[in-house]
Amino acid sequence: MPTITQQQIKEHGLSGDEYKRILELMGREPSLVELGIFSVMWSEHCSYKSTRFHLRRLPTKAPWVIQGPGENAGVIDIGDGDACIFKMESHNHPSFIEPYQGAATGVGGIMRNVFTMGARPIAMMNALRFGEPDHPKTRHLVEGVVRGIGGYGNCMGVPTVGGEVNFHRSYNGNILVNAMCVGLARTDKIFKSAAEGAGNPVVYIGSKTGRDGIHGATMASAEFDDASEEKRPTVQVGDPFTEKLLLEACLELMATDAIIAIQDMGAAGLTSSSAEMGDKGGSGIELDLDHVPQRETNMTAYEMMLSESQERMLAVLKPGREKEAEAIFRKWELDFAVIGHTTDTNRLVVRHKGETVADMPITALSDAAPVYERPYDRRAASVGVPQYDAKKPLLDSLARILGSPDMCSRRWIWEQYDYTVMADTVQRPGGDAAVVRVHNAKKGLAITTDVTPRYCKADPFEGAKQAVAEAYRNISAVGALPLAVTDNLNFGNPQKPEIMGEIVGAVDGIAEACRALDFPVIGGNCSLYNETNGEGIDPTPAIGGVGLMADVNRMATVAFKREDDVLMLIGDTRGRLGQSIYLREIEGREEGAAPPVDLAAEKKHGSFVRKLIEDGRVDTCHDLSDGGLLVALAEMALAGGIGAEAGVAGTTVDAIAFFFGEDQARYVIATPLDEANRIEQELRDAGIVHAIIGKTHAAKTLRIEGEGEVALSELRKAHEGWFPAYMAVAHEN
Amino acid sequence: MKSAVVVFPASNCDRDAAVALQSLTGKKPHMVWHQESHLPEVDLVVLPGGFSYGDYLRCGAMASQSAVMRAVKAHADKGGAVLGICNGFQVLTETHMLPGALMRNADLKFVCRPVALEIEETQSLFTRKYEKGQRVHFPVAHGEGNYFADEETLDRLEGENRVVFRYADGDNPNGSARNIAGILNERRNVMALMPHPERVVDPLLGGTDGVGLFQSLIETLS
Amino acid sequence: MKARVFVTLKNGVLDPQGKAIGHALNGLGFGAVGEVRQGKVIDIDLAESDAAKAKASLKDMCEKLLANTVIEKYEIELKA
Amino acid sequence: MKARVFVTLKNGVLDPQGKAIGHALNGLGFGAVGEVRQGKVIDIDLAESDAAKAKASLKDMCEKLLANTVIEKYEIELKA
Ligand SMILES: Nc1ncnc2c1ncn2[C@@H]1O[C@H](COP(=O)(O)OP(=O)(O)O)[C@@H](O)[C@H]1O
Ligand SMILES: [Mg+2]
Repeated sequence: MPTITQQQIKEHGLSGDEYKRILELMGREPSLVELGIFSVMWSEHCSYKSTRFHLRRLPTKAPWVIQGPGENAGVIDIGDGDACIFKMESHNHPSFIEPYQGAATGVGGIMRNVFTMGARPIAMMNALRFGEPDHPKTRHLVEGVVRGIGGYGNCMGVPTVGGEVNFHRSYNGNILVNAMCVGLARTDKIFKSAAEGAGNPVVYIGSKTGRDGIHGATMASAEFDDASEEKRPTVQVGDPFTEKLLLEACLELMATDAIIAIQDMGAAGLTSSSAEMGDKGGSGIELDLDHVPQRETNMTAYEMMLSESQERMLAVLKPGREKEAEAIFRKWELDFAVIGHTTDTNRLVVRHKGETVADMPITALSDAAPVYERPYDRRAASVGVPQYDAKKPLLDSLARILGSPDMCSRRWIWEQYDYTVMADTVQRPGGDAAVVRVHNAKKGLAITTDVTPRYCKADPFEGAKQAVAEAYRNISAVGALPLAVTDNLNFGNPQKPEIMGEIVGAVDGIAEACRALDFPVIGGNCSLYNETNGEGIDPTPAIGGVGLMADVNRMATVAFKREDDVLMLIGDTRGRLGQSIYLREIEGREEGAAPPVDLAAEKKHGSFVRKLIEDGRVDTCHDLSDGGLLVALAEMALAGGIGAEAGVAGTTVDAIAFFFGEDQARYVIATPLDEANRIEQELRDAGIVHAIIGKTHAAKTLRIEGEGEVALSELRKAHEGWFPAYMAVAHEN
Repeated sequence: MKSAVVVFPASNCDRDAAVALQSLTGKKPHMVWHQESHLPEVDLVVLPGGFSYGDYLRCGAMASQSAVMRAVKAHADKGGAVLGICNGFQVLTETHMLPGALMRNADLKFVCRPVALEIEETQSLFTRKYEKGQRVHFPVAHGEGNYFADEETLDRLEGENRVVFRYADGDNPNGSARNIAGILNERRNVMALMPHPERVVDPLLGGTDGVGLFQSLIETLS
Repeated sequence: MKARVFVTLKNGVLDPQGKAIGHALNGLGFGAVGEVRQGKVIDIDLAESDAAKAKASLKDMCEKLLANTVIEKYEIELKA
Repeated sequence: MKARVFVTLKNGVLDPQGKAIGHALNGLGFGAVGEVRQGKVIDIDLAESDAAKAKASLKDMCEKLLANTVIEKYEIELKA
């Protein structure tokens, strides 16, 4: 038996205490294979050891929630026997190392999470964060990530319908690539991962196993390739063609009743899928690695258990159904092998070449995995009202903001994604939320991803509330009822109390907002240690939200539709410029208090607007977020090709603050005059602060009282110009 | 009109094509797996869009070798109608049922957006419901739609009025020679185009400009 | 036997990828770079020891699948 | 001077294209075909007559642009 050295323990990312705990649980020294299994199962990624304690505070229940966190993806009931299954996940580190493959495999991974539960994926979203545009790596990363997302999603034939992108120096050394997948299933046909019962066959399906993604450090012994002496790369390459076949084959198998449990092989592949299925089913699992389909020769047990080769699934079948399942996978020309069976021992037993290479209690990998209540320090939130030059010409600033990296059109990105395949995309990228119709039905799903990291940096609690509120608003603004969220918590090193404080603050903020808005969390993902040279990223708790639209024929979009529509601003405008886009882009500072979020107002205003759209009274609506009112008006004008005029409507707020402040819980709607009059009365009755601020007009200009006007063509040039011009410059890889 | 949609491994617009055909003809098309060597009795065979074989090696190359393509060829040889959309166009050029080739887009990027097209030729079973010179908008969604053929072939296509769809001036999304978006074979019963008519048959999804193509087929083949 | 097949575009066929690479190289300061053309190289393990037979079979593969002879030409190289 | 650069996937890196081509060739009846790997070949016209300098410059191009050295390796061949 090998003796485990201090060096090996360290290379496996285990602390001294953790190793002691392993010795206790095992009652002996682990083998190298067992050590590897512990190392991946107890990693932050698989065990959530730093966040699990806090995540318990998130609200996860509602009458429409069928499955909350804990399975491969969350499930909600959307009526008529239909279920919506969705999840968001990060692929940050791999995308920094190799942007194309990192992003592509991120998309593939999240799709498997969704279709392993029986859903056909119907829409993809992505939330991206890159370093500052001038950083030498940024272009290459943007180019590769976008191409990778498109390369995988387009081939799968699933529309990529939206997302968000920010550039900020805090991501120079750690970009964020968060991908979200939304799928549809029938409520009585949802597949889970609990491998209940003993003596059932465990089958391996999909691609062959290679030495992909096995962490370099732990592989020092076998790492060199004899022929070239080159170090084996640990990057995984995606194969969307195989994934498409895997999707169709799995759905075909799922139409039978042969499956007891099924789970995709994601991080820590064979190890985590088998351990989790056994754990959830309260059974044991015995694997014989000799039967694992292998792409390379002489693979060790260690390599096979830790490989992260893509496009693979593990399933437990009802006994006797193997032939039937095999026929399906052969038809789709995929590998299929019975590689083990379930037992009643509650142990994970792994055999290879006639030897038992691992034999461990499954609970040691799940329940007994460490949970840390790490010390945290919630530093004081940034406060204050920032100074600014009140004389700067408003419309010049608008053009500059519309042409800035964070605010310009993302067309360069979304045109590389097939957003119309599946013929159900009723609201395309460019609006507040994307809307995809439920196939063969009248209803649709509204989808958005949101977070404003600069608010979260200034105040993790309010910032996280804001992320949830903005997702709620984006869904309401198209006319859908927000139903549930998935989160993706991207942070720095949790072993630093101030970072842990950001995490705790953000979790509390999400919890409070989701509770107040009836918007439960049904899934999520944590990506910690996003740090380079001791510099962490800005806290980035991305929120992916999904809502239900009863009738996609009654949907609002941001585009102005008619001349002489009245512009109504709903919500209170104080002109808060703290942490605003205006302050950063025009004054060059990120300071002051992040805008506070009044959740009661969010709910009230959102419900009001939604009702107007549902009743078919309003078809033009935009929520206000980054850049405030004037940016929203410009986006509405550009989207519709119709101009408008507006003023401060008798308020005492200074024009710059009025037009660029980022107060929350606000929407702009545009309707013909008589409807506007009725709506105004209803707003008054409901006690909702509002103002008529102007109207759309015949000229193709945006005119602001006392500031003059600017041609839409000029704004469009600024808005559409930045991305293509930026990406046109030659860059190194 | 009876129709069939061929399904290759990783076709992904097969459902979209079937939905459009069913909604316009009232009949469910047959879905034919690429390993079939016989086609059902149909008037129209559609080769749908997608990424057959992942677009690996060359788009459409591996699909062109499938058993079903021999049957499709036989169907066309008997005068049966064949419509190729996007990947279907690539398969048809790889099978040499249509001339030329579809290369990487000139700017090397996948492009998804609505494009303006001009109907060049209405003397065909695919376009008789349109007017000559009519402008329509269909979405494109492809990485390799850059139509290439040698000058002689291009001249011949034009001379024989076999260029059916052209990208409107200034709206060529991929660098195609002479703005060609869709062409006919010599016998005029096989037509393919890169843009997606089946994605514009529902006003909710960005227009109904594609209806004319299916109506033309229905009128001629029923 | 191992074989290497080169599939490259025929002269006169435009090569957007090659052009883009040339452009990017110039942009990165490689001023001496003139025309660039990109093609494919396909390495094949072949269970065939007779060189003539291997070559014939590879030629057949090229004609049937590996090259699109409308736009591409191919070369075959046998190794060890 | 003309140069030819080969860019191929490192050993052990999954090659979905090669895999699919191999599979297709088997399907077409080429039973002797074993593993297939696909790579790129890039032909470059270079206004440089000194072989050593050309080689150094090409190496630089590979590192900076032509190869993705995380997953690919390259070889440089100088011609005439
Ligand atoms: N990475 C991306 N991929 C696709 N679409 C994107 C991406 N980033 C932004 N978009 C789209 O651009 C539009 C504007 O995004 P954003 O300003 O973040 O919207 P909002 O402020 O309403 O949340 C949205 O429709 C969004 O879906
Ligand atoms: Mg919005």
